[in-house]
Order: sequence, then structure tokens, then C-alpha cells
Amino acid sequence: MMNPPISPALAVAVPLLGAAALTGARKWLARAVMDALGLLISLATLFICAWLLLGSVHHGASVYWLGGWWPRGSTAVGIGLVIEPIGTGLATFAALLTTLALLFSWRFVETGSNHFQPLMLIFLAAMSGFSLTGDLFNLFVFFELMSIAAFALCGLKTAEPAPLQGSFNFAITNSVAGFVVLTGIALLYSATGALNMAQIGLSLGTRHDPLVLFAWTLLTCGFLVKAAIVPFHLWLPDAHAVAPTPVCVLFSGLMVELGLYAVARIHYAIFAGCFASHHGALHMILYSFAAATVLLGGVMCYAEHHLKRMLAFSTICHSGLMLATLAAGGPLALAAMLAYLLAHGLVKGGLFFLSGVLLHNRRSITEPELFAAGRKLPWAGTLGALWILGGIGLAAAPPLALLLGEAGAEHAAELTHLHGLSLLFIFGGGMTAAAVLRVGMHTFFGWGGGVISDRAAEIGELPETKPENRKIHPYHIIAPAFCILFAIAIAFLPGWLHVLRDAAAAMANQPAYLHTTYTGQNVPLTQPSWREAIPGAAGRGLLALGLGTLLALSSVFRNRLPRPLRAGAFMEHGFRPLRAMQSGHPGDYVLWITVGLALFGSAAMIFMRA
Amino acid sequence: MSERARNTLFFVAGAVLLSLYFYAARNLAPWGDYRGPYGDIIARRAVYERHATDIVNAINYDYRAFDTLGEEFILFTAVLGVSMLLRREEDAPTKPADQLEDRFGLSDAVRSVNLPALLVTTVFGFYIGLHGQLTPGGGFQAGVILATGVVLVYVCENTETFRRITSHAAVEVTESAGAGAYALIGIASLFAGMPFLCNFLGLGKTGDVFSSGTIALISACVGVEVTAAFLLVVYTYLEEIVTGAVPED
Amino acid sequence: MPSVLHSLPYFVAGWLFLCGLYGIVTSKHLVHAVICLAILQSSTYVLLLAVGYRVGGAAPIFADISTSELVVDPVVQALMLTDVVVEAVVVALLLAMVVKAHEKSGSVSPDDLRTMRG
Amino acid sequence: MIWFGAALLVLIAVAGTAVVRTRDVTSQVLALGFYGLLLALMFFFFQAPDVALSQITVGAVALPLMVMLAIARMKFRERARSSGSGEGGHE
Repeated sequence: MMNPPISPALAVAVPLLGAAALTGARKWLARAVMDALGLLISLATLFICAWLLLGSVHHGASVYWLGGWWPRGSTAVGIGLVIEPIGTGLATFAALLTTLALLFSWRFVETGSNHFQPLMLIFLAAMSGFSLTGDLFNLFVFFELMSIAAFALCGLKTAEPAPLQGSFNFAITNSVAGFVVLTGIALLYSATGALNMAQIGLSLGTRHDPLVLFAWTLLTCGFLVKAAIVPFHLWLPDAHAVAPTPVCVLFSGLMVELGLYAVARIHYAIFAGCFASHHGALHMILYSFAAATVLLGGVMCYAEHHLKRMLAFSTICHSGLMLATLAAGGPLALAAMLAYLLAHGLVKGGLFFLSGVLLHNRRSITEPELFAAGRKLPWAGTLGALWILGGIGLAAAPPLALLLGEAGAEHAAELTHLHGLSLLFIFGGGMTAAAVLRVGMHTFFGWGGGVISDRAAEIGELPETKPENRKIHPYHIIAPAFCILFAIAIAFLPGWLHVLRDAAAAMANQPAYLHTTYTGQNVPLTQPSWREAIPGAAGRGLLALGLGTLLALSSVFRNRLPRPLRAGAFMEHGFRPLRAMQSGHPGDYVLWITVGLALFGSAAMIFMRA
Repeated sequence: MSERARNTLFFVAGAVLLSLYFYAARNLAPWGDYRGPYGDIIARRAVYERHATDIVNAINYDYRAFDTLGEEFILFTAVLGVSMLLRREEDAPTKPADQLEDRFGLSDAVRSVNLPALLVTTVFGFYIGLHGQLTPGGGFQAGVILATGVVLVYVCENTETFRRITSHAAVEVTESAGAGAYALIGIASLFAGMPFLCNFLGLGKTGDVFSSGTIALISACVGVEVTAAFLLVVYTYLEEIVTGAVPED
Repeated sequence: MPSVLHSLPYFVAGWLFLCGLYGIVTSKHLVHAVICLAILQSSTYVLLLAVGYRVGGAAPIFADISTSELVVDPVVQALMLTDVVVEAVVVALLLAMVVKAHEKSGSVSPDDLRTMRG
Repeated sequence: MIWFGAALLVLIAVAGTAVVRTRDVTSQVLALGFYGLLLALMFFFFQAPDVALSQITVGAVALPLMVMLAIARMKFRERARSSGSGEGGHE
């Protein structure tokens, strides 16, 4: 058995301890000291996670039993942390994004009375615990910790009513989701008498009855709320619109995607054996929800003029694309989804950082007010180029790494005969890229004029920084530049994909996961590369980019176009029923969760019945 | 969405959901027929392994102590969030204590039971907290009870004392220390060469107040944290009222 | 045990869950919605308790009984303790949001949370 | 014995419904406290004294207390607002 090089629990305990210490001292420490300490603790966590990641890559997967409670026979009596490249990789990514976000907010983003830094550290601890744990109830605990920290971070700007409404909606929907998950856990516990995911999977075996189906429905839907899949997505734009930009980076970059990770994790660890003969129906259900998400997210993304809401809808759209990838099924799809997740998190993080710079310097975040404002910024060229690169990235066009994920997804879909996935990618990538490019053309190039607006954009947003200091410091550029350039760099460093593919093969293999949990030993599995799919993906990415650019141009220069060609302006006005769905009423949001649960559950009972 | 449409849609979706649940629940084991194995294995061994007689606390503070670490920080985060949301605008003035009004108008007879009630509450709180590993109770319950004792001070109209106790910066420091100590106990077991949150202290004699090693220690930390956390929440909600801070409009 | 009772607590749990959802969906007052969330959560207590219950089992505290006696499942009780804390803190945080929203907008009606619309 | 437990469960279902149906927030707090006590009673009855103890402290005391504090604070604000003088707290 290979022990991890360092106790994996430290990836959770260090940021938690740091948060406790910072909270105790927050009344006496100056802002700069709090920032420096927060950054230091986050860096230490990054170091621990990266060490764990390297250890798991070099020595294979292992399990760390907290409190020394090794399993007795087949019963896990304690909580185990599963140390394999995917979980540790996600924890490392969480630490990286948190570090960047803390660097970006250095002495500049409003922090309450030094509340911000400890909350960020707790959020980080929750995300790494969520990624590492192998225990179902522990997953719920970290889900709640993540939620509570996120609710609080969301309400940081208390000077106006909108943030409180956004965070209230966020809090009530995600709390309902938490209890849906907990109900699912209770049902599974009743069926198996176990909480460890591997043990539940072992105990369920191939059992397939309404109880298992319903437990799967509850767990999956609960996590899909986090993942903002239609119709569970309504909280996300509100939460993003009101959260400070460094927090949005964490929300969109990782928190949402962790919901999908949890769906995949419980599927492969617990239910893979149960639904082995119903894969087709299962994938069809997930795929339908994903397709609806992509369509809605894409359309709404283009119809938004509040930058953060626009990026939020683009996150919904891409979350749908990732779920669609997952729905293709099999280890290859999982690997492709994770590759896409990483690249998307970087690109989206970069775009949010850039909008944070705009909000900081121009005191506004809506497209009409930002018109041509980008040109007046210092480093306008760099910022504009990064923004446009981000747009190119969302279309999954070269040279950004989203391309690799799209290639893998398409390859996996071919293997499982899933049709239409490439169309979804072209639509989702094209629409979100078009929206980002349109904003780029307006803001950084000053093209066109007479920008269309919408109601939500008119509320605007109070700046999160003090008005007297509007200077853009180098560290404001470092974070977005790092994100975007890193997303390009990993496209040309193929080594990590090979690791990811093999790790995904192990994660998607239930017997291998069982073996690792009970013996602590690695099961070496490999799967072939999808390199031959990359040129095709590049072609599709360029096509999406081209279509997106045309759409954006038709929006920007709509006055010079004949009326039938004004597709952009038409799309920009959006569709009334979709906008009406985004009512801001917490009752409506919870209603849609109920409807989604009923739909998902009925589909599962009907199409996957034993 | 109109109210009518909302209600109709909810009744349809809710009915579907409830019938799905009832359909699924037919496959649950009949009520009262617990089949294990997790709970039975722990129940059979915890007394020998951990010298604790209250198995629930042995699970909370030992077998699944990592859950409880997360749980304590959920509490910690929420308190941080509440104090952040309801933080006072810095320049809001406060009124001197003698101008604060009598909010409850309790009679002297009621007030005279205050001190005994406070005493009983405190003693009960400590008892519950110290015997967590033996009998029902533990740090969490004790914390809430102790904090309730302080709230009694307020109810019985000693607003100034209440303010002095709860507004003290030490409350938050205590809370952080309690939460941090939990994480530190976990890390300490690493230095003892054991896995995180391992029970590395002597287990003592079953039935003793100081038995069961880190279970009692963690329980104490939780108690400290919960007491302070609850006081912080109560004070944050009451701050405007007890300080007479004038809201700005 | 009479067979009528075999599923009773499961039904009660499902009913409470739905009641909580109904309350939130139709709520006219944000504090009311928060309390309904607490009711929704209490369904998980009932379910967890029911799942770990054993007829004739003693409480899992061996202070007065011998260790060979059959007890009800202590694990679900540990989970419930966590659950109780989660409930309390979620309510505290949500109430703080309501209070603050009331301070800023003077309203506690969910119908007025409409600035975010569209 | 088991019938008593069953009756308790039914009572809880009814009480839960009643709490949800109570639209006046101040009475709802009282109902919530009562509901919390019922739950605690059920926990005792079904051999979960630990949970019952926390349920009494949290569900029947702390939770209603917090709701009441929140309502009190909102009322305090409203009074301060309507009094207009900005002195706060006087009617």
C-alpha cells in the first residue's frame, strides 16, 4: 500500500484552521495583513493539494482513513478520503482559483469588516473536502459547508437590496437541494446500511428497484441544482449578478462544475452496477436535460447586457455541455468532461476577472454604459486581447484547451452512437462566444453604437471597490492573464491528458474503485487517446467561432444591415417566456425545482423501470 | 407567474413527486426493522474501543469526527455570515445605558427568580457538556444551554450587563479558538504519528468524566465554540436594540 | 407490528417534505418561507430516525444497559445531530438576509424581490 | 406502545401542516416551537435521547428565539422609521 506523501486531511484542515485564526484576529489586523495571511494560507493549501496530486499521479490511487478507522471486513466504520488524480486535481484547481481570486482582490475588493478572507478560505476547504471524500454523508456535509460559505460571500455587498435578494434566492434553492440530497442519502442508507460510497455500491450490487431509482433521482437532482441544469438553474444568474467578481470566479469556475463531478462520482461509485442494463435510457434522460440547458443558456446568454449575468448564463450553457458530454457515457466521456471542466473554469475565471477590472475602473458592469469604455483603460490592448481570447475559447476553437474536451466528447459520442452532441457544442459555443465577442466589440473596440439593453441590466450594480482608487494595478492583470494563458498552455502540453484519461478510466470502473477503497491499492487502467479527433474538433470550433462572430457583427452593425439580416438584434431582445421564468421570486424558483424533480423522477421510473 | 398558475403547477408536480416517493418507499425495509450493518458494528464495539458509553457521541467525535469538523465550521461560517450581513454602519451613534427602555416590563417577582434560574441553567449546561461521552448530551447541547443562560440575563432586563458580556471582542475570539482547536486536535494526532483526527490520548476508565480521550476534549471545544457562536448571533440580532443605535434612512 | 404501520413514518416524512415545499412556493412573507424550509428539513429527521429504528431496541447508551443488548442504530442519530445544526444555521443565515433586505427595501414580501427579474 | 408512536407521527404530520398553513408570522413562531417540542418528544420515544436534547435546545428554544429576534429587529426598524425623528425605539 502506498501512503500519500502528506496527510490529505490537511487540504481541508489547513484552510479551516487559517479561517478560524483570521476570524479571531480580524478586528485587530489591518486589511493588508489579512490579505497577505489569506493569500499565504491559500498558497499553502495549493502546495498541499499539488503535492497530493503529484503523489497520486506517480504512485497511483490510495485511500486515507481518517482517525485510523480502517474498514472491518466490508464495513467502512470511518470516513475515507480517496486520493486519486481527479479528486486531488479538482482540489488543486480549487486552491489555484482561490489563490488567484485572493490575489485579485488584494486591498481592493470590499471585504465587509475583514469577513471576506476567512469566508474564502472556508469555501476553499469545502471544495477540496467535497472533491476528496469517499463518504456519501461527508459529501453532504461539505456540500452544505460550501453552500453556506457561498451564501455569505454572495451577500457581501449589503449596501443595496439586490444582493440580498440574489443571495436569498440562492440560499433557499440550494438549501432545498441539500435536503433533497440528504433524503436520497437516507433512502440509500436504509437500503444498504452504509455511508461509504464504495460500500453502498457493493451492497447494492445490481439491485434495481423503484427505491434505488428514486434515490438516484434525488441525489442526482440535488447535485444538478448546484450544477445549474435547467430547470434547476434559476438561482445562478441572480447569485452571480450580486456576488463580488472574485467570488464569481469560484462559483462559475468550479462550484457549479463540482455538482457535475458529484453526479458522475455517485453514478460510477454507487449506481453503475444497478443501471448497467439501462445505460441507454439513463443517458437519454441526462442528455435531454443537458440539451435543454444548452439551448436556454445559449439563448439567454446572448440576450443579457449585464456582463456578470451574461457570463452566468454562459456558465449554465457550458454546464449543460458538460452534462451532455457525461451523458455520452463511459470513461472516455468522463475524461473529456473533466478536461473541458478544467479549461472552461480557467477561461470563465479569466472573463470574470476581466469584468471585475471593468467594474473597478469604469464603475459599471452593463454593456450600454461600458460602450467604448475599454479603450480608455490602461493596458486596454492587453485586456481587450484577453477578452477576445476568452470568447474564442468558449467557442472551443483553437488555441484554447476547451477544444481538447470537445474532441473527446465527440469521440465518446461516436463510440456510444449519441447523435447531435457536436451540434449542441456548435450552438452553445457559438452563442456564448458571440455574446462575449459582442461585448468585446462594443466595449474594447467601440464599434457600432446604440447598444440594446434589458431590464436586468438597468439595475446596474454598485462597484465593489472604493471610488477614490480606480487605478489598475499589475496584479489585476496577472489573474486574468494567468487564467487565459494557462488555458492556452495546457492545450499544448498533452502530458496531463494522458494522466486524466487513465484516472477517469479508474473512476468510471466500479470494481476498480471498490478495490482501491478496500485495499488502498491502485488499479492501473488505461484508455486510448482521442488525438485523431482533435483536427475535426478544431474545425467545428472554428465553425462555431465563425458563426458566433457573424452573429455578434450582425448585432453590432445592425443599423447598416437590411432588416431580414438583423439576426443578432433579434436574438439580443430575447424571448419573453424565458425572461419571465427568471422572475426573481423564490417561490417560483423552488416550484421549478419541484417540477424538475417530478419530471426527472417520472422519466427515470418510466424509461428505466426494472 | 400568476398565483393561480403557480399553485396549479405545484399541485401537479407535487402530486407526481409524492406518488413517486410512495411508490419507491414500498421497497424500504418495514419500519422498526433496522438491518445494519454500520450501526450494529459500531454499537457492539465502541464501548471497548473508545471507553465511551454514549455511542452517538463516540460516532460524532471519533468515528465520524471529520463530519463534525465540517459541521462545526458550518456553524462558524454561518455566524461569520450573520455578523457580516448585519454589521452596523460604522458611524451609527449609540445611546447611553440609562436611556434604554424597559422592554419586557417584568415584575420584580419574576426578576427575583432570574439568578437561581441562571445558576441552574449554567450548572445543567456544564453537567451536560462534561458527561457527553457517558450520557446523552455533549458539547453542542451544552453550548446552546449555556448561551441561553446569558440570554436570560437580557430577558430579565439587565440590558447593560448583557451588552457588556456579549459585545466583548473576546466572544468572537473564543468562538474562533473553539473552532480552531478542533482542527488543531486533528493536526496534533498527525504529530503523534497517527492519521488525522485519531484518538491519540489515553482512553481512561469507562464511565469517568475524563475518559475516552479526545472525545471529551473535542466535545469541550465544540461546547466553547457553540456557546460563543450562539451569543454572537443573539448579540448581532439585538445589537441595534440594546445599543439603541439609530438606523440611518 | 401491524402492517399498517410499516410505512407510516416514510409517509409522514414525504408529507412534511411536500408541505415545506408548498409553504415556500406559496409564501407571502420571507420569514414564513424560512420557517417552511425548517419544516421541509424536519422531514429528514423523521426519515433518518425511522430508517434506524428497531422495535424493542434500546437507546444506544450503554451507561445502564449491558453491551450485549440490542440497540437502535446510533449512526442515524449522529447524522441527525449534524442535521439539527445545519437546520439552525441555515435558518439563522437566511433570517439575517431577510432582516437586511427589510432594512434596505422595507419589504418582507417575496413578490418584491423582483429587481433581479429577467 | 407502537400505537402511541404512530399517533405521535400523525400528530407531527398535522402539526407540520399547521405550521406551514399559519400565515401570520408571530403565531407561526409559537407553532414552530410547539412543533419542535413534538419532534423532541418523538425522538425520546424512539430511543434517541441525544438528538432529543439538541432538538429541545435548538428546535424548541434557539430557533424560535432567532425568528423572534429577527422579527423584533425588523419591528424596531419600522418603528424607528415611522417615528421619523431618528431617535429610534419610541412610539
